Amino acid sequence: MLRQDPFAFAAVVVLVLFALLAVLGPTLLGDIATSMNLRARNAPPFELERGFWYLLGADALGRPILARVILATRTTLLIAGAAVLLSMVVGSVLGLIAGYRGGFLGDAILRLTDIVMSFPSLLLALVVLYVFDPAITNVIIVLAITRVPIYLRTVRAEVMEIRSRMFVTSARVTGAGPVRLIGKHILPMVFPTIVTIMTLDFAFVMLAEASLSFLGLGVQAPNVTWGVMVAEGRNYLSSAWWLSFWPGLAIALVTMSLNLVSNWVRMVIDPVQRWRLEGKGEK
Amino acid sequence: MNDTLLKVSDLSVEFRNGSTVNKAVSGVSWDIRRGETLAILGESGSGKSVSASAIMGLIDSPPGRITSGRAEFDGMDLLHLDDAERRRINGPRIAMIFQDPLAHLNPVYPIGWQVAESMRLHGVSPEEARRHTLELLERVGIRNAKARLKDYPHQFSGGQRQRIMIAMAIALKPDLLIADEPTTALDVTVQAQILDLLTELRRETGMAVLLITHDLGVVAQTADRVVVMKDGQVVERGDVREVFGAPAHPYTRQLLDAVPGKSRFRQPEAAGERLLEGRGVAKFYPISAGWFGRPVETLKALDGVDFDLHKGETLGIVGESGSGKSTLARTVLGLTRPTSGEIRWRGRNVAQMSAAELFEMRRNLQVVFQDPTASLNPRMSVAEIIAEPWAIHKGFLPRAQWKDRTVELLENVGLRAEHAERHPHQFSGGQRQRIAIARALALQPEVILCDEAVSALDVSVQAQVIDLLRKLQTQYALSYIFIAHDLPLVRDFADRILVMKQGKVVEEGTAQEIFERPREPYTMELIAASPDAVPRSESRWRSAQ
Amino acid sequence: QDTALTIALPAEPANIDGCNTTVTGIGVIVKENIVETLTTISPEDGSIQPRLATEWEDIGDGKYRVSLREGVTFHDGTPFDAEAVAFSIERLQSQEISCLDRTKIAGIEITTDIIDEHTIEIGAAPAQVLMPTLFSFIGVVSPNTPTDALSRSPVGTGPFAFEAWNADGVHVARYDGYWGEAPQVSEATYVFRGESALRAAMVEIGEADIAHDIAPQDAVNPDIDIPFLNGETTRMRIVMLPPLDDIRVREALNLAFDREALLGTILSDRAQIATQFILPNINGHNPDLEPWPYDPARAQQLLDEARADGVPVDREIRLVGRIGFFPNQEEVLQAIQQMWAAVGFSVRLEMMESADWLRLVNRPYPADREAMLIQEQHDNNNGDAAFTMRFRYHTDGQQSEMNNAEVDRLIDTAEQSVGEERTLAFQEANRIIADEVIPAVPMYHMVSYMRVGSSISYEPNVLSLIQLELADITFN
Amino acid sequence: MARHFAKRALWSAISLFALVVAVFFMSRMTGSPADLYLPLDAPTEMRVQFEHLHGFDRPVYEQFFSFLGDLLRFDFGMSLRQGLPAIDLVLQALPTTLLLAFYSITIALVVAVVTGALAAWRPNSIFDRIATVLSLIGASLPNFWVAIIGVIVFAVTLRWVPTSGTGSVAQWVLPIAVLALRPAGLIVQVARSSMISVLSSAYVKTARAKGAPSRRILFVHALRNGMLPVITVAGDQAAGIINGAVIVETIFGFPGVGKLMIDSINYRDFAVIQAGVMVTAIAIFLMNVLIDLAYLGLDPRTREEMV
Ligand SMILES: Nc1ncnc2c1ncn2[C@@H]1O[C@H](COP(=O)(O)OP(=O)(O)OP(=O)(O)O)[C@@H](O)[C@H]1O
Ligand SMILES: Nc1ncnc2c1ncn2[C@@H]1O[C@H](COP(=O)(O)OP(=O)(O)OP(=O)(O)O)[C@@H](O)[C@H]1O
Ligand SMILES: [Mg+2]
Ligand SMILES: [Mg+2]
Repeated sequence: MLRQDPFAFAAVVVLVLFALLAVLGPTLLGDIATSMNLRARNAPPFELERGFWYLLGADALGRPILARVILATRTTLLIAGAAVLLSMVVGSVLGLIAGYRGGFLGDAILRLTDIVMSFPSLLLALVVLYVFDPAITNVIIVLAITRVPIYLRTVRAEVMEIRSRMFVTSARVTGAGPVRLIGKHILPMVFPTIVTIMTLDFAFVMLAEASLSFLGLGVQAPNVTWGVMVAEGRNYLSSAWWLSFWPGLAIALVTMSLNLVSNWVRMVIDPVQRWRLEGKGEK
Repeated sequence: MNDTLLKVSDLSVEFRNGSTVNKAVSGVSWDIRRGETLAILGESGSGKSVSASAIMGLIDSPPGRITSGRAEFDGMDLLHLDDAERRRINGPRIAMIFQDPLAHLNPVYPIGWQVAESMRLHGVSPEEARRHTLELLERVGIRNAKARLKDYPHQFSGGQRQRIMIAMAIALKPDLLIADEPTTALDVTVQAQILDLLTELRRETGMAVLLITHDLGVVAQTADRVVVMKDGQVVERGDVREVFGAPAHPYTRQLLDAVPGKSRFRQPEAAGERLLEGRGVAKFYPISAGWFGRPVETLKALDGVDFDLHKGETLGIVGESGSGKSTLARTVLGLTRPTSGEIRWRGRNVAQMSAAELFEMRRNLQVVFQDPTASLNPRMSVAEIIAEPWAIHKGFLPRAQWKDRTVELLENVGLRAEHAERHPHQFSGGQRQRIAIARALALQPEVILCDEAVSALDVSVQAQVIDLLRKLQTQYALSYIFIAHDLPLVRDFADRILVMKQGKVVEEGTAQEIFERPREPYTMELIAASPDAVPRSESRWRSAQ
Repeated sequence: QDTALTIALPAEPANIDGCNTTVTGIGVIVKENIVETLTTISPEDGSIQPRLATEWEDIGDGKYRVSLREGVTFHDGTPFDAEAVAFSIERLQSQEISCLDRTKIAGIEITTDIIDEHTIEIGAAPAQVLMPTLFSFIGVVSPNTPTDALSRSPVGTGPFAFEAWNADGVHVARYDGYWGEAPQVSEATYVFRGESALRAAMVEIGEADIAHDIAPQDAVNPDIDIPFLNGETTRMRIVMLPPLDDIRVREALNLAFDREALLGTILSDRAQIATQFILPNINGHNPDLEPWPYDPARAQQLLDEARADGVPVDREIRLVGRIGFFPNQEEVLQAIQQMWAAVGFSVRLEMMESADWLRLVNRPYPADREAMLIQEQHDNNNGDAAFTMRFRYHTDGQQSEMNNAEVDRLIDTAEQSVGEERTLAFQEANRIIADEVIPAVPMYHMVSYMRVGSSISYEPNVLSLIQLELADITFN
Repeated sequence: MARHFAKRALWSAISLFALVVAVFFMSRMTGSPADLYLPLDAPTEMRVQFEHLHGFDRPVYEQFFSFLGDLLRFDFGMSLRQGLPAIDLVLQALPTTLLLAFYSITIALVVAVVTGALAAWRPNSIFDRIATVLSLIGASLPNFWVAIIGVIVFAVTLRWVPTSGTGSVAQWVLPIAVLALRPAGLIVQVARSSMISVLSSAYVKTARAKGAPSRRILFVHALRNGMLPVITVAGDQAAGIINGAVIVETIFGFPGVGKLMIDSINYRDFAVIQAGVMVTAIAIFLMNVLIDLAYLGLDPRTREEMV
């Protein structure tokens, strides 16, 4: 079925490629990505005389961007993936509870998100920075906390609507407990929205992480992420666009691939939509 | 023939589902003349709704595909219209009443708006549309129509929704009205009212009606000609009286034989253990004036209902649409809390049960809801849907047997093993209802609550299902609460009957008492309004030929 | 001719009070434009010039008799006199508001004695050798200025009067009653834009006339982008704990750092390699000190020697940078980190938020502070080394890592002397620090760029980062 | 319904209080303002005097109670940095921010919902693919990038709009466009996803049977049913702008709350942080009430829950 959607197929290929880079990249690269060469400072892309690694140009310290993008893959995907998953799980669970149970607990949860939504994230980051040691896990936690409300609120809203549908009632009458009602009947209906938000949040989290790095909370040199690379390129936007362009492109590519794959998955798991993928092959 | 309004020839529709192709309609031809009523009778799942959808241009394509045929209407081929032409036809020239009224009404718009829209779309002014909407709703028998214009679909009973759909369809006085089971959800008095209305419109405007139904009584009383379908094909056609009088095809004969209302009354045996009882059950809905207004009025959906259900008996509940039958069912199931009164299961008040007791009750009290489409999870396959009760009540049936048992249940309700892997949206209305029945049977409960459980089935399948229910009843001493408006059916199947009107029980008795010696005028009215499956030329609903 | 200017600054100041004139963002707007000081420091040689004070005389006992300029009025019409000076000095020292200029006279109590309308005696306890320099920190504001709050609408005697401060920025207009020569600029608007590239663009397309402090990579047009030594010096302070307590290791750090390599690449080629923490125009700067040569081989050798002696040179050393000192800062640090790695140091770079960083640099130091390098930046634009030396190098200096009796003695002596003696003592202290103690890795005297629109001319100088006199601007 | 909102208000008051308490104590965990506020070379005595002047030398709980006391009079104290009443500073900056949020979210909503709905009409069509790619790019571009490139292209090269500033309408164009981009990208996807399911509902068929034109089916019949997640996401994005359009505010010189808050947090200007959080929280709470009202307006079935 995957091959019937060339876009989704391409997206999977891209994701697999990035996954491979994340696993193998840092070992394969050695110090290519970290050794500077001030003579190649801001070297433009597509000039091959400096060698293959300089294909995408060099950064302000003359380090090859291609190598750095590869080097950054692992940390980037690790942080963004963990933060997105964490916020999704926490947000969805709380949203399910708030939407399904309603009542006092639901209200309490909802107001808690109001608090999180209005709490300045910079302040949160600083508190973490002061109270704990800077560690990647802290970055993930800060990022996750700030993203929880979006999942929570969407999930809650959808659950409230789905909860009142007849087939849920019908399962309830058969004796289904909350776990089954949620897991079998409600979650699958909310899932598409969650996935859509997740894939979109991926990009956001990657960029937000950069601002924490600048506070001293995130990754520190020589370790690097795409977000940090984009942010470092900021000062050179008018003179050397490629510094932030390539890592930005990587972020966009991953986001887009995730989204295409998730669109595809959503169609596959939705029996009403599945034909869209099936019909194609025969034409 | 000059007065042929629509001529369908060699229509074939198929659905693709992965690698399998499902021929829903194959090579069907018929025609309908101006002003006449053509009935399409047929087995549930025989392609009646699909052929109607094809004419309306509503087949989702893909997965559906019209593989052959023409539908000539006014010199046009309805199967090959462009969007603009289609819009000019749909609504003012050909209108449709859908089979499943809840799903087909938009949940977020007030019903008044939805009815008016069908006029506004075709150039009627807002005030005119508003005025006419009110008139239409009154005409289809929505009580207190003016106040309810701003209500939403979920606030209406099944029959009321059906009537709203009808109001919407006849708003523009179309040349052809395609009515897909228009009266299935209606009680006989309202059914009579609706049929009167359609007749009247037909006289006024010369509207032709394509009536898709399995209610032989309705066909007998209203149709001029009839087309009988089975397995996607037309098996018989002709004048109603001829077909009903001398059916040629075995299927038609089978249908006519299966017409209920002819068997002997059931004689209630000595009352067994009392399983369920209701005492003074009442449910009031506030009708508020606006978002912030105080409730101005209360709608008494149930108003002090008492009932008992004993082991092994069938309690029939009849009554006009909106009389509170479904509300009573929901209350019994513990889905809505009664405003006052109580429901007891084996002497325990349902409202005060512990979770474990409730779970035990639910194991033994299953339900088939009125609205089959909505009650099936669209993402689950039929196999999953039917197996769900076993997954919930672990230990009832070992997993290894699920598959066989599912197939068995499907066959019991007249479906086939291959249907297990399909999803609800791939079925006809009647088929979905049977899936719901199969699910209710899965646990072999003590009580099954059937809210119009067989109303969407053709009489032969209906008879098959009823037979099954009866068999189970004798085997396991099952009890049923059987909500229906099809009086002959209730007459055949119920031991005792409650007659409801406006939230109150107006009469109660054994089937025989109710049907042979009705005391209340309302009951008499109901019985009288029930159409007879023998076509008579003097039927007030038939068009004057 | 339209002689209104728009000046784009990097950040909006919190206030523009006349007692905060030494603060970067505020001084640029206020100092000598709106509020004038008693004396000013010449950007060329650091000498003290008269401004509102015309003459001053040391009358002993820490007191100076100061003659004030006559015929001067404040923008609100109040005449400028000894009262006003006394008022301003009192307000500067008030406990009710935190005047930042007071840090320049910290630990000193200043008293005033009005002699007549245009003569005042100003005393300091303890007595100050650099009294005329201190006068340059005293901005004189109208006696109508509130004494319990910092002002956002300063009233002074300068050539420009404050007009308004709103969402568009700060507006000033030429003051017709100014005592001196009327400037060419008729009015000026200060706007605040955080993005260097955007400030530069504003001048390019004529939305602004001066873009202050733009990053080297945005300074692409030599005709309008003018580099200037901005008075800031940057270095890395060494916390002298093992292994950095070994002088060979500190030497190695200095030798392994190729200072030339960063010039003209990451940093402007106009930046100067620093030998000490003060600029050459400051009294006490030692011109004989040589920059560290780049000699990685020697560095390696020193390290090996130290290692052989059991110094834990392979221990990881933190290099702590504070966010936001200068453009491209993190790149500079990364580059240096790499150079050190090349000779065998293991240095971990950490960029810190200000408050976090401050915990490491100010006494009392945290007990668990380990050996580390702390990047610092310092500007002494007050003409004399005194504003640097005790604080950083004396045993009881608040940010000192040193404990050297000779340096302590030299600083004590210098602070009490004048003239050549003072200069020599400071110079000698700086020599010892640079050659014998090596408490730091000196880096650069920094350069800023100012983009000046082609319709005007302005020559930026060492003070331009904190003081930009509109009166110096002329039209082409 | 009225009771619902009364309850809601009570809850909000409680959480507002919790928020204020959290902010009070948490902000004080991030170091002393004295270090940041005073110049680097400020001597110890000056620090001590500074802390005394502003009461930071008192025990934290004491500070807290006097803060609470003042709060009852809606007095947040004076800004350390600017010497003005904190609340005034915040209220001064608020309109700019609210306007930015309102315009950008409104524009994003309109553009994105239309695009998302059209994309859902024929999933995987060319239009859908293009819309998807563009919206994802929009959602993954960092604000500063768009802002600076926007200035370079539209202000410097094309000279269509001024680079920055708040005076004229033209000056609002770029900031609003930049702020709208990410929400728009997100909403396109969310709208598309929810519209795809809605469009296969039975009532969409009814509309077709009535002869409703595609446009009407899409935007009248289906859209309202698909708006629930859209509104939630839009609300989240609006909240994001209300308490942190820092980058846009800084780059374009818009003196809004985001910039004020960042400066205040960087300088540990507690009074302003406190006032800012309170005011933005109230704005966000009110917005959430609006969102709930929108749910009610959009889906009548949710109304029952609230009565
Ligand atoms: N949620 C609700 N809000 C307001 N009124 C309601 C609600 N649900 C049901 N009603 C009203 O209660 C009455 C009884 O409805 P109910 O569904 O029980 O009728 P019914 O007897 O099952 O009719 P039918 O045969 O048409 O299904 C109707 O008038 C209906 O409009
Ligand atoms: N989307 C679909 N995909 C696959 N099969 C379908 C789909 N829709 C309908 N069918 C099949 O087409 C056949 C005809 O369905 P149709 O709805 O026309 O039946 P019907 O005659 O109206 O029956 P009923 O009286 O039960 O409503 C059925 O066998 C059904 O399973
Ligand atoms: Mg059908
Ligand atoms: Mg009902």
